[in-house]
Amino acid sequence: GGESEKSSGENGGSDSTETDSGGSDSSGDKGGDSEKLVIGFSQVGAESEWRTANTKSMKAAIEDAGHELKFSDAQQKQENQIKAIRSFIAQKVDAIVFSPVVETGFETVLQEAKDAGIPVFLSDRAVDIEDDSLWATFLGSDFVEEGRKAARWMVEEYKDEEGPINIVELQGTVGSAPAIDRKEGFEEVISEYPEKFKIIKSQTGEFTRSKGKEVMEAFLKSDGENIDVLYSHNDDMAIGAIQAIEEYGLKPAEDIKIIGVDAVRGAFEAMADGKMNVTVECNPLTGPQMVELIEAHLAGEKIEKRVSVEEGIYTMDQAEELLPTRKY
Amino acid sequence: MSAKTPMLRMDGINKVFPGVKALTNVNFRLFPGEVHALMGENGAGKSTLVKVLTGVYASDGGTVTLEGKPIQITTPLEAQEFGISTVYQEVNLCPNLSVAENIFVGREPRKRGRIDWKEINRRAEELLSTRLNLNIDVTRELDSYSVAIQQMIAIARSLNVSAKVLILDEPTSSLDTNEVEQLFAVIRKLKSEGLAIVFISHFLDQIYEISDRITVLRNGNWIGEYMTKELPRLELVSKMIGKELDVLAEASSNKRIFKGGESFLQADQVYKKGKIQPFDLNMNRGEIVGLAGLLGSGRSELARLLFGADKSDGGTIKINGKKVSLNSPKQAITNGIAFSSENRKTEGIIGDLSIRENMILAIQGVKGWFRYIPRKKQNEIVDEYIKLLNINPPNPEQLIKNLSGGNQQKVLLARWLITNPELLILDEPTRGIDVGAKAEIQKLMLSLSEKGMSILFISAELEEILRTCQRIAVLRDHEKVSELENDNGITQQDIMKEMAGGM
Amino acid sequence: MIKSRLFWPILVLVLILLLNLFFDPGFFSVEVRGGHLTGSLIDILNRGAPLILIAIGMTLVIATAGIDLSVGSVVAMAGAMAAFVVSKPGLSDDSLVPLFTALALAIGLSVVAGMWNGLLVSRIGVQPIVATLILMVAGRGIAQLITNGQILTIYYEPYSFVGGGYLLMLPFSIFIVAAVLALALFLTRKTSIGLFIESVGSNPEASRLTGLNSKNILLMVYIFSGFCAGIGGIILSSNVSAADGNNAGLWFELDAILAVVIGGTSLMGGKFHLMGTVIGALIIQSLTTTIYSIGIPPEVNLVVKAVVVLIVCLLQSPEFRKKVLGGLKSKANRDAKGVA
Amino acid sequence: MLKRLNINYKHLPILVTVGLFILMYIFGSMRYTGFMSSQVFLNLFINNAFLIILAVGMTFVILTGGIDLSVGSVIALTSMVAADLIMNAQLSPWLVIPISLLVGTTLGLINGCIIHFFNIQPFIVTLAGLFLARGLAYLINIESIAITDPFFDFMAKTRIPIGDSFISISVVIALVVVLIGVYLAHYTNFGRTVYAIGGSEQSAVLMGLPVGRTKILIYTFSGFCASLAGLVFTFYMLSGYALHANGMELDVIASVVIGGTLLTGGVGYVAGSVIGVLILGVIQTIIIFEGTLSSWWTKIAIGVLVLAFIVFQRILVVRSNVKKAAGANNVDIKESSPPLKTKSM
Ligand SMILES: Nc1ncnc2c1ncn2[C@@H]1O[C@H](COP(=O)(O)OP(=O)(O)OP(=O)(O)O)[C@@H](O)[C@H]1O
Ligand SMILES: Nc1ncnc2c1ncn2[C@@H]1O[C@H](COP(=O)(O)OP(=O)(O)OP(=O)(O)O)[C@@H](O)[C@H]1O
Ligand SMILES: [Mg+2]
Ligand SMILES: [Mg+2]
Repeated sequence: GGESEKSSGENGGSDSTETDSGGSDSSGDKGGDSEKLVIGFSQVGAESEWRTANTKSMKAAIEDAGHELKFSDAQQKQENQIKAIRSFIAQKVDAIVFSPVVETGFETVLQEAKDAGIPVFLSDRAVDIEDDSLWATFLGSDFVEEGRKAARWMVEEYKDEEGPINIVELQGTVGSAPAIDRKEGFEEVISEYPEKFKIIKSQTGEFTRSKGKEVMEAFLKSDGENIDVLYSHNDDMAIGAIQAIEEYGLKPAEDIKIIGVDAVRGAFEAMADGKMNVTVECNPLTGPQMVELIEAHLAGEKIEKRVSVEEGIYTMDQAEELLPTRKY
Repeated sequence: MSAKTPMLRMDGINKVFPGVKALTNVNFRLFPGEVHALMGENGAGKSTLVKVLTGVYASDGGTVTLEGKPIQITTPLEAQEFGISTVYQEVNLCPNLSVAENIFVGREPRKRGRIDWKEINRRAEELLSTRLNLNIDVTRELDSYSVAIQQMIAIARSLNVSAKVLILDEPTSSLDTNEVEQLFAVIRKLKSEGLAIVFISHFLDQIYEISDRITVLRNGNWIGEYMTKELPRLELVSKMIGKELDVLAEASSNKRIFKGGESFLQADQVYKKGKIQPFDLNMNRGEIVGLAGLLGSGRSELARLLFGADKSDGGTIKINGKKVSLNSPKQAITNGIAFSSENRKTEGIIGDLSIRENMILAIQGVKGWFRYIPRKKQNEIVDEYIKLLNINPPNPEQLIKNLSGGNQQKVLLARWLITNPELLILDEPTRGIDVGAKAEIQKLMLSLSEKGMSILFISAELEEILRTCQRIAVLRDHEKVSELENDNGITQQDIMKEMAGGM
Repeated sequence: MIKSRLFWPILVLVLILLLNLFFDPGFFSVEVRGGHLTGSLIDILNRGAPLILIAIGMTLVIATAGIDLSVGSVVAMAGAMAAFVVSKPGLSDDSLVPLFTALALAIGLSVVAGMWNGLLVSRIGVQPIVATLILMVAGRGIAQLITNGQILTIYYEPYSFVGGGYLLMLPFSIFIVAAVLALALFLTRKTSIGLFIESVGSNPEASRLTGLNSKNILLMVYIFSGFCAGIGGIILSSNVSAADGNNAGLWFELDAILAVVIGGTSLMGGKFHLMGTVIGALIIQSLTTTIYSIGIPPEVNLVVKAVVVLIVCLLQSPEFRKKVLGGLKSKANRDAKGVA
Repeated sequence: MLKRLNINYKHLPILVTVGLFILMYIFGSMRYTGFMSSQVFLNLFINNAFLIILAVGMTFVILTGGIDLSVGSVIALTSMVAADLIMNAQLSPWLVIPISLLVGTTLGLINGCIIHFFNIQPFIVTLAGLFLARGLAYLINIESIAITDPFFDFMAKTRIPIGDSFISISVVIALVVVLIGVYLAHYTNFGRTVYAIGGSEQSAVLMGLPVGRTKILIYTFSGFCASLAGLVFTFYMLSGYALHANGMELDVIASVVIGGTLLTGGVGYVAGSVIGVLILGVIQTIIIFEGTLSSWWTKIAIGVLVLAFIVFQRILVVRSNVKKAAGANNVDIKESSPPLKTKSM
C-alpha cells in the first residue's frame, strides 16, 4: 500500500564533465577564505543514488573548504526539514543550505531564519514563495526543461517517420515536482505534433527499478508490440523497464526506444550495451559551486537570485566513451 | 400468590445457534415480589434464556411482555432502560477499571457536569460494606481481586440501580456460606420491596432456601413451572435430568477414606511476599487434601505457588524426596503436577479453539512441538472424555467459547486428566457444575485417588470437602493455620471455627 | 460453498481477473514464449511472490496477536546483503559459491533480524508494534549502510535465476513460494506449532498455565517472519538484479497485513488461515496489475484500491451481508409479494 | 516512599516515561551547545503541535483496542481542501475552516459506522480510509498549492512570546485539545466507556454501556482531531499538498504506545501520549544537533535511541511493579490510596 515517499526524485544540473563550473554564478574569488563557517545542510533523504551523490558532493565540498558541516537528513519529510532548519537557527549556524522536499510551505521557517540573520541557500529545487528576500539564491536545474529536452530528442529521432508514434510514460512519484514538471515539459513539446505522437499509457513507477519493471510488464501485456517509445522520469525505472522488455522478448532501444532522465552510471552502462537510447542529464555534484556561492554571499558580494546550470543530454554513441568518467 | 399477574412474560421463545437448538418454545413468567429459580443441567439453556431476555442474543421467535406491554429488547442497554438488571454467569466486568468504577460506570454521579470521583469511591465503599459486608479498597483495579470478590462486585453493580427485575445467573458459584448469607439477606430485602428476581444456581440447598417458584429446562425445552414448596428435591432433580436417578444418595454414599501412600510432594516454608506466609504442606500419593478458608484467605495463592503459576520468594519444594524448582507451569507439569484454575474465563479456556484442541493442549504441551498427536488419536481421546464427563454438545469441533459454563469447566477438567498427573490441583472445579455432574466429578476424584493420584482440592463448599478429603488444611489471612484429619468426628462447624480464627 | 471462509475472497479475486478479461480478451491465455510459459496469470503469481511470502510469515505473527512492521526493511536488508556479495565485479558466472554465500548471508541476516524482534517481544515484553518499528526504521539504515546508499547492480547471472529464472517452464519464484507455503503448512498442520500459536494468540495467560512456552513460540514466529521476508527480499532484488536499500520493500508491511486480514485472520490473534492469506495477497497483486494494465491514471490508483479493499471486507462481513444484502433481498421479496 | 509522595502506583509507568524524557533532555543539553535554550524546548511543541493533536485522538482509539491508520492521509486531504478552497475557490477563511474540519470528521464517522455496524476490523477500515483520503487529495490537485491568505498567514506567523522565546498559535490549539482530551477521558461518561471497552468489549456490552455509539464517536473524534491537526499542519506549512504527512500515522501510533498506552486497549493516558510525542521530538532534535550523521546512520540512530528508551522504560516499570507487589502486604490492603485517575495529569 501507500506511496513511495520520494517527493523529490532527482534533479540538479550542470554539465557533468565540468562539475564545478556553474553557469552564471558570480562567485569569483573566495572572499578571502579566512573564516571557518558553520553551514547547516538539510538534505531531503537518501532515496536515490542521485541524492546520495548530491549529499556526498556537498559534504566533501564543505569539508574541503575547511568549514564545519551540520548535516541533517529529513527522511523525505517536509516537517523534518522544517525542524532541522529551526534547530540550525537555534545552533546559530552561519548559513543554511537545503533542498526543499516540496516547493511550498517553508515561508514561516525561512522568515525565522531571516530574522535570525542567517542566509538560506536553496539547492536543486526552488521554493514557491513570493517574498524572494527569504533566500539568498537558488542553485539548481529546471525539470520542465529536462522534459522538453527528452521530447525534442524524440521529435528529432522520428522526424523522418510517419506517425502515429506510441509512447508509454513511467512517471515518478505522484505529486512530486520532478514527476509533474518532467511530464509537463515533455507534453508541451509533443503537443505540437498531436497527430504524430501519442502517450498511450502513463503510470507511476514511483522512481524505483522494481516498480518500473512491474509497470512496464503490465504495459507490455496490454499493448505489447504497439509501443514505440518509453519515456521514463528517471533512469532507474528505465533500467527496470529494460529488463521487462527483454523478458517479454523485445529488443530494448530497437523495438522500443528508451529515454531516461538523470544520466546515472547505470544508464550509461545500459547505453553502452545498446539497450537504452538517451538520457537527459541532471548533475548532482553541485557541492563546490554551492560553497563558492555561500562564501561569496557572506563576503558581501552580490549574487544572482537564481543560478541555473546547463543540462546535457547523452545518447548511446557517447556512452562508451563517457562511462569511465561517471562519478555516480 | 398465583392471583398476581406476572410482571414479565416470555412465551414460546426459540433460539438456534449454528448446530445447536438452545431453546425450543420456552415459556417463563416472573412475578413481582418473588424469587424465581431457573433450573436445569449444564447446557440446558438457562443462560441463553437470560441473554435472550436482556438482548444479548436476538431470539428466533417468541414474545416478551413487560407489565402487559409487549416489548422488544435488542441490547443490554435497552434492557437496563426497561429496568432489568443482570449479573451474568461469567464475571462480566472490566479488569482494567477500579472496583468503584466497575460498579458505577455508565451511571457515574456527577458534580457540575463532570464525574465526581470522590463520591463514586465513597458510595462504592458504602455499598459493598453495608449491603454485602465486604471491606476492600475500591480504588484498586478489579483484576487484583479473586473471582469470588469479583462476583460480589458484579452483584453490587446490579444492586446499584432502581430496577424492576433482577437477574442473577449463578451468582454464588464461588461464594462461601457467609457471602451467600449476605447475598440472600439482600435478595430478601429486595423481594419485600416488590422486585422480581430470577435466580440461577446449581445448589439445591440455596434454591430451596431462597426461591418461591421454579422453572425447569431440559435440553432447551420447557419442562414446567412449579411452586418450590410443592416440588420435592428428588422430583426436581429427575425433572432436570429426565430420568429417575438418586445421584445425591449415591454420591454421599461414596465417602470413603483411603490411607495415603508414600509422600509425593513436600513444601517447606514456601512463601510469597504479600500473598501467602511461609507454609509447609505434605501431599501423599493417593490422598485428597482439601484447602479451606474464607474469601481471599490465600487458597488460590498457595495452589498457584505449587504449580509455578507464580514464583515463590523462598522455601523449598521436594518431589519424591528430590528438591525441584517450580518456576513455571511447564516445570510443574513435567514434574507431574496439574492445575485447574478457578478463573476459567481468563485463565482456563482458549476461547477461539475447539473442545478437542482445548482438551489436548496440555498433553501436547508436554510432548512438545514435533510429537504431534495424530488427529485420529486425538479424536479417540476426546470422545472418551466427552462421554466420561457427559459434555454437551458432544461435538469435539464446537468452539469452547460457545459452550455453557458448566461444560467449559468439564472440558478443562478433561484437559488435565488427559495428562494423567501425579498431583492434581483443583481450584473450585465444581464451580457452576450441575448436581449430577458434580457427583460424577466427586466420584471421579475418589477413583483417581484410589489409583494413586494425589489431589489438592479447593472448594467453597465445606460439605464437598468433608465428603472427599482425608486431610483439610485451613488458611486464614494468607497463612496456613492448621491441618485437620478428616476422621468421622469432624464437622463443618469445626472447620469454620478454624477458618474464622480459632475460638 | 458460501459457508467457506475462502468463498468471498476467491469471488473477489475472480471478479478482478474477469474485469481484466473485459479489457483484454487474451488475459487468461497462457502461451509458450522463449521456452517458458507466459501470461498474465503467471505474471501475477511471479510478481506477487515476495508479497505472498511475507504475508505467510505475517500470518503467523498476527495469529499470536502480534504484528511485524519490519518486514519491508528486512526485504531491503536481505537484498542489500545478497547484492553486497554478488555485486562485486569480476565474479565468474560458473562458480556457484558466491550464490550460496549470498543466499546464506541474506537469509542469515533476516533470521537474525527476526530473532531480534522476537527477543524484544518475548523476553523484554515490548509491544510488538514498537518492537518491530525499531527495526523498521533502523533496518533501512542498515540496508543503506551495506549498499553505501547506492543502488547496487548485479551482473552475476546465477543470482538472477532465483527471482528471474525458470524451471519446468514456470518462474522459479513460484516454486520458492510453493516450498515455503508447504513448509508453513507442514509446521502448522503436522506439528503442534499451529495449535500453540493459536492458543497463545487467543489467550496467553491460559496458555502459560497450560504449560506452553509462549516465549519460544513468539520467538519462533518472528524468526519465521524474518525468514520469509528475507526470501522475499532475495527474490525482489534478484528479479531486478539490483538492491536498493531505501526503496526495496517500501510499504510491504501494510500490504502484507492487508493480505492477512483479507484472508480472514483477525488482528486480535487466534485462528489463522494461511490459504486465505495467499488469496489475499493474490487479490492485492492482481489489483495492482489491473490498475497498471487497464490504464487507470495514477492519481486515481489509491481511490480504486480503497474501494476494492472495502468491498472485499464488506462482502466478508456477515453483518453486512445480513443487513444490506439481506435487506435488499427481503425488500425484493416484499416487492415481489406486493406485486403478486 | 511512593506513598508519602501520594503517588498512585498506576501512574508509575508515566512517571518513568517523564523521568526518561528529562534524562534524555539533560543528555542533549550536556552534549550540544544551544540545546539547553528555552526556544529549543518550545520548538518541541511548535514542531509537533499537529502530532500532539493527532495523538490525543489516537489515544482514545487505541484505548478501545482499535487503531486509526487514516490520520496521516486526512491531514493531507484537509490541507488540500483548505488550500484549494482558499486559493482557487477564493472562499473566506471563516467558511474554509469549518469545511476543512468537517472533512476528517465525516471520514471518521464513516470509518466508525463501518467498524461498528459491519463489524470489520478497524485496521482494515482505516487502511482503506488511508488510501481513500490520499487518493482524494490527489484528485483535487497533484501539485502543491501555496497559501497566501492573511488569516492563514496570521495563524502561521504570530508568535506568542514566553520570556525570550515564543510559541505559535498552533501550540495553544494543541494544548487546548490536550486539556479537552484529558477532561473527556477522565471526567465524562464517554471517556470511562472508552476505558471499559478497552478492558473488555464484551463485558462493556453486557454492562449495558453504549458501546456502539461510543465506538463510532471515537473514530469521529479521531477524524476530527486529524482534520484539526491538518489545519494546524496547513498553518505550519502554509500549503496544501497531497503528499503531506505521509506515513505520519505510524509516528502517532508510536508516540501513543511509547507514552504507555497498551495497543490491546484499556490502559493509557492522554498525557502519556503527549510525552510520547515529545520523546520522539527530542530524539529527532538530538540527531539534528549531532549534525554529522549520514542518512543511514540517522535511521540507525533513531532506532537505537527508541530502543534504549523502550528497554529502560520496560525495565524500570517491571522493577517498580515487582516492588509494588512486594510492598502491598506491608501496607494494609484495605487502606485506600488516593483515588484513581482523579488527578489525571
Ligand atoms: N454463542 C453460542 N454459539 C453456539 N452455541 C451456544 C452459544 N451459546 C450457548 N450455546 C449452546 O447453547 C446451549 C445452552 O447453553 P447455556 O449457556 O444457556 O446453558 P446453561 O443452562 O446456562 O448451562 P450452565 O449451567 O452450564 O451454565 C448449550 O448447548 C451451549 O453449547
Ligand atoms: N476480602 C478481601 N479483602 C482484601 N483483599 C482480598 C480479599 N479477598 C481477596 N483479596 C485479594 O485477592 C487476592 C486473591 O486471593 P486468593 O485468590 O488467594 O484467595 P482465595 O483464598 O483463593 O479466595 P477465593 O475464594 O476468593 O478464591 C489476594 O491476594 C488478596 O489480595
Ligand atoms: Mg449458564
Ligand atoms: Mg480462590
